Parts: sequence; structure tokens; C-alpha cells
Amino acid sequence: MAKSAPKRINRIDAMFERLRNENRKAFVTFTVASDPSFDESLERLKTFAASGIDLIEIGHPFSDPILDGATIQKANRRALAAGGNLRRTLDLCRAFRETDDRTPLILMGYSNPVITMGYEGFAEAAAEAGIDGLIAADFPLREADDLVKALAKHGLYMIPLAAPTLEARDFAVEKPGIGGFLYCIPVVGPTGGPSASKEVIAQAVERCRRQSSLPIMVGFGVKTPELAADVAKVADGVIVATALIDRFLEFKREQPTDAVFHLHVADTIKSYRDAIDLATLG
Amino acid sequence: MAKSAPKRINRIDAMFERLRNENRKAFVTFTVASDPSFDESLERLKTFAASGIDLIEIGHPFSDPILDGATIQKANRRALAAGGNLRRTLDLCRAFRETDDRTPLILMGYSNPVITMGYEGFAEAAAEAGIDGLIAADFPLREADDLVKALAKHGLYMIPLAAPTLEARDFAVEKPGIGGFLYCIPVVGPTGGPSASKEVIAQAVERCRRQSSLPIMVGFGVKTPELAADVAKVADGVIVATALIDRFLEFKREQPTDAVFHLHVADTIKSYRDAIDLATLG
Amino acid sequence: MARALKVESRPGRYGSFGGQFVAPVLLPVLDRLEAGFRSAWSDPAFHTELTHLLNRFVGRPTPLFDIPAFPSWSGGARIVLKRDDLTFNGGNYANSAVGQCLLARRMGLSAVVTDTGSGQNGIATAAVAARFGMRCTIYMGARDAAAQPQACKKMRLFGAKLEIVEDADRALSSATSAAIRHWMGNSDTDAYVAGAPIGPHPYPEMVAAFQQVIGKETRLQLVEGGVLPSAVLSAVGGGSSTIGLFSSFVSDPSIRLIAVEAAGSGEAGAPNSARLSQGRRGIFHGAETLVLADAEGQILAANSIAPGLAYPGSAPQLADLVSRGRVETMTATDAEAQRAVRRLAETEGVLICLEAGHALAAAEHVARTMEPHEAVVVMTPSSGDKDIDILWQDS
Amino acid sequence: MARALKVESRPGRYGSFGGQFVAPVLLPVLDRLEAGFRSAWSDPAFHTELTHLLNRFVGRPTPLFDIPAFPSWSGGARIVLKRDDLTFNGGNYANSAVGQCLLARRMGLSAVVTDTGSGQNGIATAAVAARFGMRCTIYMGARDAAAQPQACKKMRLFGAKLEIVEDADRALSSATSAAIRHWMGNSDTDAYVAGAPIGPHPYPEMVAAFQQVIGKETRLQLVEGGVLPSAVLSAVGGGSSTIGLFSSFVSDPSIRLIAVEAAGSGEAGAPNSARLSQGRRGIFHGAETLVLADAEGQILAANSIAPGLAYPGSAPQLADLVSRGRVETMTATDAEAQRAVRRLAETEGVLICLEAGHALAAAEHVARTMEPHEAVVVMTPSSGDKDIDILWQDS
Ligand SMILES: Cc1ncc(COP(=O)(O)O)c(C=O)c1O
Ligand SMILES: Cc1ncc(COP(=O)(O)O)c(C=O)c1O
Repeated sequence: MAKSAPKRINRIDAMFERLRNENRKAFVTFTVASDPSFDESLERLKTFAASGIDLIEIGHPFSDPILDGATIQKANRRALAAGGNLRRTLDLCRAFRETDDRTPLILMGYSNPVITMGYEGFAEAAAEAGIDGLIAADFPLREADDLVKALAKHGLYMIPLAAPTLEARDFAVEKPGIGGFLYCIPVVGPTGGPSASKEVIAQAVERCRRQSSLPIMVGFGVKTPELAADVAKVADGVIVATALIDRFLEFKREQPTDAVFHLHVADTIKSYRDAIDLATLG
Repeated sequence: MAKSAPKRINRIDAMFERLRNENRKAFVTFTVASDPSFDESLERLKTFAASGIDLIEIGHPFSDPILDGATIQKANRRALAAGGNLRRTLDLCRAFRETDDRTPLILMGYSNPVITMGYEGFAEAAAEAGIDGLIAADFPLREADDLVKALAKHGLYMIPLAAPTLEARDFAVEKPGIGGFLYCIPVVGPTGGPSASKEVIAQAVERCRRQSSLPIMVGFGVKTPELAADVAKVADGVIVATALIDRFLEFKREQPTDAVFHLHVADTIKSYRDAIDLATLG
Repeated sequence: MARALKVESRPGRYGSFGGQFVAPVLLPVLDRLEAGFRSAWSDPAFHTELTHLLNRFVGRPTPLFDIPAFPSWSGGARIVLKRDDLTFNGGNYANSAVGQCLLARRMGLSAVVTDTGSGQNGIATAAVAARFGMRCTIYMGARDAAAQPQACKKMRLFGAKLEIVEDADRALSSATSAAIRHWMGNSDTDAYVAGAPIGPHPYPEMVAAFQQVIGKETRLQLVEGGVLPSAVLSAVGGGSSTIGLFSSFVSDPSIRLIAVEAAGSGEAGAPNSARLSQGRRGIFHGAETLVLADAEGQILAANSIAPGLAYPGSAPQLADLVSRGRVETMTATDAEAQRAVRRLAETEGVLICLEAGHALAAAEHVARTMEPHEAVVVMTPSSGDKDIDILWQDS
Repeated sequence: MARALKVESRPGRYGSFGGQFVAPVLLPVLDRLEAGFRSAWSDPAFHTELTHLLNRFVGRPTPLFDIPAFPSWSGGARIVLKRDDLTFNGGNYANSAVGQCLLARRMGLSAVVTDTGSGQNGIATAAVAARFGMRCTIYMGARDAAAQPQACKKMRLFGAKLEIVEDADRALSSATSAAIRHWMGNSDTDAYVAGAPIGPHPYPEMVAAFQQVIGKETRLQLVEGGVLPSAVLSAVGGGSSTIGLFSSFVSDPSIRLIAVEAAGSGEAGAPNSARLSQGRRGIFHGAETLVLADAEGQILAANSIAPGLAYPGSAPQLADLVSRGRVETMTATDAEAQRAVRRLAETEGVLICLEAGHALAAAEHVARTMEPHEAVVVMTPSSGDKDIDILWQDS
């Protein structure tokens, strides 16, 4: 197994640099590691990268995904049943890095597995596995001093989350180890909830821009290529999670062959990709 | 319907006078009026008198025969279902008197129907129906001044109940309207309960004799001709209720013709009668 | 002080009501009990122990509670609840069970026997007997037992011997009959524990004495709050909470005392439980009192959605107080009681029993006609938990 | 005074435990809540109203109770029960539900949301919300709801909207998750009511503050009786009654504080609920604390015959007090707890819940080693009525 040497430039920064040059916006999705199995998860990561995803958020499975909606709760349960956990998620990223050293990988999930591994041990292992950043569902910056220090030491970013009601001190913090992009959540509520209107999204992005110099990506509630396109017009990237997971599950129900399934996945990704590119390149 | 004229001498006193002359003891039973129907009740009274019963206690049906055992509770319920009540019980006695003016009839039961009729009204109607006395299950002498006065006025007796634990003031009361005999209950407990030994019965009778000059009859728990005979040796009479009711119910279950049933009843009564006479005349 | 409610014409009588209409064999037992009670009641040590138990075992005093959001009108007197549902095992039966068991122990008896319908009196008696290390036998009709499996288990957990009665109506009346018969056969060791101030003397006086704590507490709590009530209402079942509450107000003629009876469906001729207002003078369960009976003196089945009110007899003190005009009567129907209980739950977060719902429904009518500075007290003898299935029917 | 148990290293921390490990969107909500709580807690009018409600609505103070016949030995310290089972709706949840709803109303919120497992927290919250005329949404797992039909009806009678959660384990954990998500989406109108001093700051501090009334009452009642206890024991579920009771004794080093945890079957390796004595440091339900988790940080299912103790997290204050050695831990098995509850019922006529049975079983061991003039306090947070089917199985 080839080990990727630590990078000087974080892949997330590199990605935004490249996209800026191409005048394009980032398209991001989320998948839970080991849902439904380690091998299929790995295949999906490759399909994502191959069909136009710029950055992948990888959920590390947790027993109590309390802040998520039903879709992602169930994905967590399938992944746990397949033997998934934080350590296996790192294995997955390491395996992905054997063929892809460019697509940024961001770990996303709950804090207990992270604190259990220890902040320093976690940061070191994550960097070694080729991970570029961390989104912690239940780990606000005001609690994260020690974790952020460990991340900084190993060249990883903690990605700040910004909600409309959040005060600047809780997301616009400049500190080594905090960066990558600002994850802008335009609606209050769990994952898989209702969509915000494009006006509301634009306002939320506008507010983020006033407070932070980081690139802004918008997630939560983006459910169609059309909305993704609208989001891309105002933000630097768009994140689609629940809508894609639900869509892929639907495909699966028809019991396609692996090849057919991955074609479907690629097509779906591309429909979003094209909508985004059309709206922003045009 | 022929009305019996009020008697000068109470039939109970007359009975004991006669029995004393014959050197015999009284044999008494109990039946609930209208159990299982008015007509059959009347037939039974006649069969009783014809086969050796000296005195009949007639239960007037009550909805809540709280002091009785299961056998007599059920008899009350059958009687109520057949339309029985205090007024119908008086009708029954009146009908019996058309053919028998000698056998003393004693009403037995609970006080509520009596107070509802009114003491004076009740005493007048009872006397008119040919009744000679009253045993009230829940009407101790200490509560009965008004009732006893009314009974006295119409030539009826309230029969005092005596239990081993009872103080003399509660049964050995001399007053017009109290008399007939002393009902000696040798065991404490509801009807249909366990039998007392003949020694215990003898002691109870002995105690009653010391306190009262009335004839002594023993009831509660006499269940066999043998025990009846033993009782008759020490008392002036013996009362058998539950045992006979149970026995008659058993006959009934074999669905005999009326004639066969009444033969059975007569035979059973006679077996007690003979045992008593044999023990006391011998 | 036990005699607050006694206007005796002769011993054991309240006016012309009361007495000892029992099998004569019980007379010496009742005489001993009366002597035992008089001796205990005049013994300060007995009161000290009783009070200690009421506080540290039963969980008294129980609170008074305001329900400002309940009335459907504005203005009118405020309504105050006396919450005896907040005692151990949830109800006022405990008051007299403690008193009677304490007395039985003092008289050298080693066991108690009682009857129970809903299980409340049985649970209270079983708990107290356990505490005193006394044997406890409880009779319960088979039909009632089948309807209240939890209550049965609870009595057994307290170590009581539960006897299921298959006789007759398989309900309270056969249980009472069985318990009395057990007592008749075992009166040298067993005390009969009465759940209500009914039955032969001295039971009415004794149970009333042990329940007086309700009225005393209420009066004290009201006086501390600077009010005396204009009316005091209680729904009448056996009458234990009614007598207990009224006892401290009966000698104050400016305070209306209102006994609320169950009108059942309220339809003319349908069975109800209104024996104080519509009953006849009769002799029932050991006393001369007002009863539901037909013209022949047969006892009528009482009916109410509130099982605790469906009793055809009445406490002789209450019969007397009603006859003398000191206690008024009102009725409430099944539907009115249910509505009152539901509205109280929704507006105040308090779930009272359907029995108390009758008093609350009546209290609303009474309070409406009064001034805002006035107060009306409503007795809540036990919690509505037992009535949840009646009150909320999933469609 | 809310700070009795706080040894803060930084805001919202108890030693190294506590914090606010939540979705960032909740931070402003928590900040507002903290400010609202501080303002209310320093306002005498708030305390006056709170005390009035605790007395006249919840039914406080609850009694202390001696159980002289319970111990299986003679000599040793006496055991005293603090009987919070004698509040309205039977339990100590009411203390903090009243406080939190009062606070929510003061902060201008119009609704409350909470989760419930056994139904106790839901019933308490629904009752208080009804009293305050606030909308109330309660999430309950479908499995729990099926097991507790009476509790469901009771919440609905109090006008609460009961949402049955079919997700995941269909039990408390999915209910909590659903309630938190409801709150995240409605935090401008709805307050989340916590049943225990767990979750992100300021919940632990706030719930502890509202539960302190238990400890204050107990201390006062003991002092009135001329004793100070040698040990105070409480079984730990969410920790609300434990913190509430310990709060008044924590600064008195001569008094042993013992948190009793459920050992489940007691077999080595079998699931239990002993996270204070055997758990790992972790982040769970919004706080850094001691949790039952595997080596990968996955939360383990807790197990106990007492549903209220089977929680894999712990109150951060307790985690700190245990880490600092101020609070000792003991465990009791399912069988030991059952035996203690049964024996108490038989010998004293008091039916406590299986949760409290754990503390009682431990207390017997502790009291046995002490002198007769000493006293040991055992918390009884709710009645054993809910456990009757476990405790008495008809054969
Ligand atoms: C755990 C989790 N939930 C949700 C989302 C996105 O929200 P939604 O699924 O509503 O689009 C993400 C995306 O990053 C995620 O990581
Ligand atoms: C109502 C009643 N029960 C019982 C008895 C007699 O008792 P036992 O049936 O136990 O012989 C009688 C006899 O007079 C009676 O009238």
C-alpha cells in the first residue's frame, strides 16, 4: 500500500485555486463510509470523482447520529452493520488515495469517535490517510481549541459551519487549523429537511462573505439540479447529500448489476454537474 | 281466600306446649320464599309440614343477603328472579294457612324490606297472613324497640338470637313481643359454615338456659341427622337449613318429576325426624 | 373532637340515622371496638403516633391548589382543590387505614380484613398492615379483580392475602359480604377495616374521626392564606372524604356544604347514585340511613361512570346532615363530570378522578354565582390515573 | 446558589467535563437560554413563583420516611427515604419541568418540546405546559409508546401533541434525536425541556438548580429531626434526582455521597449501566462526560431491569464529582434491586421503583457497617407502580 507523503498545500485550497482559474464552482457530495459495504463505498468514491464531484465528504459511522434526518441515520446504521467505524473510514480514504491524490476528502461526523482516538492521534492518522479536513456535526469552534491545534499541526482544516442565526464569533474565527471553506447552512434544522428559497440562500451567502474571507459552500436542503445551479451562482460550491443518497437507494431497489448502478450514479452526478456548470460558466 | 282470624295463643307457644306433652323435640327447617317459584315454594311448605317439620322459617328474599353463606345467597337470588319479595312472602304464608293453621311460620330475613313497609304496617300484615314470629338477621334487640312494640300489638314474637360471645343483655330480654324461643347459634360465622361439636353445642345451650326461660332451639351448622339427634338431646329443637337446601338442589339436578322430587324431600326430612325422635323418645 | 359531626339522639345515632343493624354475634365485637376507639382517641400517645404516620408514611399534609384557568367564565369565586390524590398510593383511604390498623394493634389484634372494589381501599390497608407487620386478608370480587390486575399485584406485593370472590355480582358487594363473614368467624384476631364512614356504630364515627385530618388541614391552609371558603364541595361515594372535609366547617353556618351525587346518564328513570337527594330511609350495611331501594325495600344497583360513587347506601352522618338541611345536595351527570376532568387536565395539567370531576362540575355552577373575593373548595380524593381509559379513547 | 455543584475550569464546564457539543446552529439558542436562566435565577419574583408552584402544584415538600423493619440485620445506621414519589404525577421530573417551563414563558417562548422514554418526563412536561397554556410537543419512541399506553393517553389528556417516532431503536434515543431536531427547526418559539442535568451547557446547571429543592428539603427535614446523615445514596439514571439530592451535602466532606449504578445481570461482560465507575471519557448528547462506549467510540446500549437507569451517558457534574473522588460509586444488580423493592413492600408497605431499589440495596450494605445513631438517606424518585408487572409475575 503506497503511503501518500504529507502535502505542503492542502488539497482543498488547491481545488479552489484550480476552480477559480477555470471559473467554475465546486460540486460536493456526502456519503457514509461502508454504506452499504467497504468495497462498494470505495467504488462510489471513485465514481463520484470520475463523474464530476470536486470534493467528497465522508461520513464516519456513529451509533447515535442525533442531529441527522432519517436518510442519513439509516445510512449510518447500514455502515455500522457492515463493520464501519472511524478507523475503517480512514482505511477507506487511504485506499481511495491509492488511485486519486487530487480530490479533497473531508471527514464528517460526530465527535465521540474522534475524542476516543485522541485529538493528536486522530489528526496524525487522518493526515496519513490522505484526509484534508474535518466537519464535526457536534463540535463547535468554541469547544475545539485542542482539536484545531492538532489538526493544524498535521496540515488539516476544521471546516467552520455557519448558520443564519449564528454570531460571527462562532464561525468567522481565524486561526491555524481552521479553514478550507465556510460551510453555509441556509436553513435551521436537521439534514434532509426542507429547502430554502434561492433568495434566502443568497442572503445567507452574502452574510458569510461579509464575515469571512474563506470560500463559501452551501449545504442542507439542496435537492434538485435546478436549486444546485441557483446556489452555484452565488456561492463557491454546492453540497448535495440527502437527495443523492435517497436517489441511489431508489436505484438499488431495482436490483441493478453493479455496472448499471454505477452508470446511474454517474449520470445523476453529471445532471447536477451540468446544471451547475451551465449556470455558472454560461 | 279465607282469612285466618287472629289467634289468642301464638302458634309457637302452642307447638312447644304440644311437643312437651308428647316429650318430643322440635324439628325446624328454612326455605326462601319463591325459591325457585311461588307455587313450588307453597308445595314445599306443605311437604315439610306433612313429613315431620314442626315449624318453618320462611326467608323473605333480599337483594343483599350479606350475612349468609353461598347456598342461601343463591337461594335469595333465585327467589328474587322469580318475583319474590316481602309482600309475596306474606302471600305465600297466607296461601299456606288455607290448608294448615297449626304449623308455626316464622319470617326470617333482613331488615330493609321490613323498615320500608313500616313496623306497624308490617306487623299487621304479617299477623293477618298467619305469621307467628320474626327472626331478623341484622336487627339486634338493642335496635328493635319500635319493631318489638308493633309485633307485640299484633301477637307476634321477635325471636332472640343468642351466640356464645353475646352478653345476656343482648338476647335475654323480657318484654312483650320478644319470645317464642331462643335461637341458639353455637358457632360464630355465616350460615353454611362449619359444624360445632356436640360438646360445644351442649355448653351453648346450657348457657342459654341459665339466662333465659324460653325454649332453646339450635341452628347454624347442623348438617347430618346424627348431629341433629345429638342437638335434640340437649335443646328443645333443632334447625337445619343449608344442608337441606343443598340436598334438595342436588335432587333437582337429576331433573325428577315433581312427584318424585317431593318424595325425596319428604324422605330426607323424615330421616332427620326419625333420628331426632329416636334419640329423644328412646 | 371525634364528635364534631355527632348529634346523638341515642348512642351510635346521628339524629335518627346510624345504629348497629348487624348479626347479633357482632355486637360484642363492636362494643369492644367502641371501647378501644374511645380509649385510644383520648390517649395523647395514640395521636402522636397517628400524626407521625400521617406525615411520614401517608405523606400529609396534602396541598391546596388553585385552578385559575379552569373556569369557563370570568369573575365568580375562585375554585381551590384539596389534593388528597398526593398521598402514598394516591388517595385518602390511607388516612383511615392507618388509624384503624393502629387501633387494631393497640387492641391486641394481629390481623386485619377488608374488602375492596377498585383496589384503592385494599392497597391502602395492605400497605399499612405491611408497615405494622399485621396479617392482612382482602376480599375482592372476581370481576373487579379482572379489571384491576395491577391493584391485585400491588396488594400481593405488600404481602396481603387476596381472596377473589366468585359469588353473586363478583364485585364489591360480594367482597363486602365475604369480608364481613370472614370477620364474623375471626373477630378474636382480626379487625375489619372500613373504607368509609358507613356500617354499624362505631365505624361511622371512627372513620370520620380518622378522616377529619382532611378538613383540619384545609381550614388551616385556607386561614393561612387569609380566606374562609363560601362553599365546600365533595362528591359522595362511601363518604369518607366528604365527611373528612366537611367536619371542620360544619359548625360554621355561613359556609355552604354541598354533597355532590352522581346522576349517571341523567336520563329520567335511568339508574343513578343519588341516594341522599332521592333515596329512601332504609337499613343497609349495618346502619339506618338513606339508600337507593325500590318500594319493596330491595336495594337498587347504583350507577355512575365513577365507580367510587356507585354505592347504594350512605354514611349515616351525611344522611342526618342532609335531613337537617345543613348539607345541600347537587348532582352531576357522567358527561358533566367527564367534561370537567378533561378541561381541568387541559387547562391546569391536573388529572383528577371522575369522582372528583362530579364535585368540580358542580363547583363551577356554584362559584359562578359568587363574588371574585370568595373561594370554593373542591375535594379531590384520588388521582385520575385509574380513569385514563375512560377519559381518552383512541379511535 | 445554582453554582453549588460547579467547579468551573471555563464557562459551562465542571472540571474537565461539560461544554456545548452541539450543532453550531444551537449555540445562539443556548446562549439566549443561559442569559435567560441567569436573569431569572437572580430575580426574587421568579423564585417566589417557582416556590409557589412547587408547593401548590407539584405538591412539595415531599416527606422523609423511616423504614425500621426493612433492614435484614439489627444495629447499623437507620435508613431514611426521601419520597419524591409523592409529588403530582408521581416523580421528581416535575421539579425541573416547572422550572424550565416557567423560564421559557419568562423568555417569551410559547411552546415546549421534549422527549420521553417511560413517559414520566413527558407527563410532567405536558402537565406543566397545560398549566401555563403553552403548546407542548412530546416525542416518544414507538416501542416505548406501545409499552406505556396509559402514559400516552395521559399526555394527550394534558393537551400535548404526542409524536410517535418510528426511527432507529424506536425508543428514547430516537425520541431524543427527534426532539432535538424539532427544536433546531423551531428554536424561536419552542424551548427544549431537559429531563435530566445532561446535554450542553446550560442544561446541566439549570436542571440541577431546579432539582436542588430535593436536597434543601432533605437537609432541612433532617436537621429538624436533629440528624445529619453519614451517607446519601441515589441511583443514577439521567442524574436529576441524584444531583438534586447531593447538592445540599456536597460541601460537607464528612457526608459520603454514593451514586449507585445498575450492574444489570451482574455477569462479567454482560451489558450494564455503570458508566461512572466503568465508562470512558467521551462526547455524548452535547457534553463531554463519562459514557458507555466501545474502543472505537461507538455508544453501547445500557442495560438494567430499571429502565430509568439504562442510559449510556452521564451528567457532567457527576462525572466531575466522581473523578475528583467526592462522589463514590457502588453498583447493584437487577436481582439485588428487585429483592430490596420486594422486601420494602412487605416490611414497610412502601412500593418504590426499581431504580430506587438499586440505591436501597446499596444502602443496606453501607448502613450495616455504621453505628445505630447514624442515618443514611436513600432517594426514591418515583413510585413502583410502573414496575408492578416486573415485580409480581402471576405464575
Ligand atoms: C451529516 C450530513 N448531513 C447532511 C448534509 C447535507 O444536508 P442535506 O442532506 O439536507 O442536503 C451533509 C452534508 O455535508 C452531511 O455531511
Ligand atoms: C338465613 C338463614 N341462614 C342460616 C340458617 C341456619 O344455619 P345453617 O344453614 O348453617 O344450618 C338459617 C336458619 O334459620 C337461616 O334462616
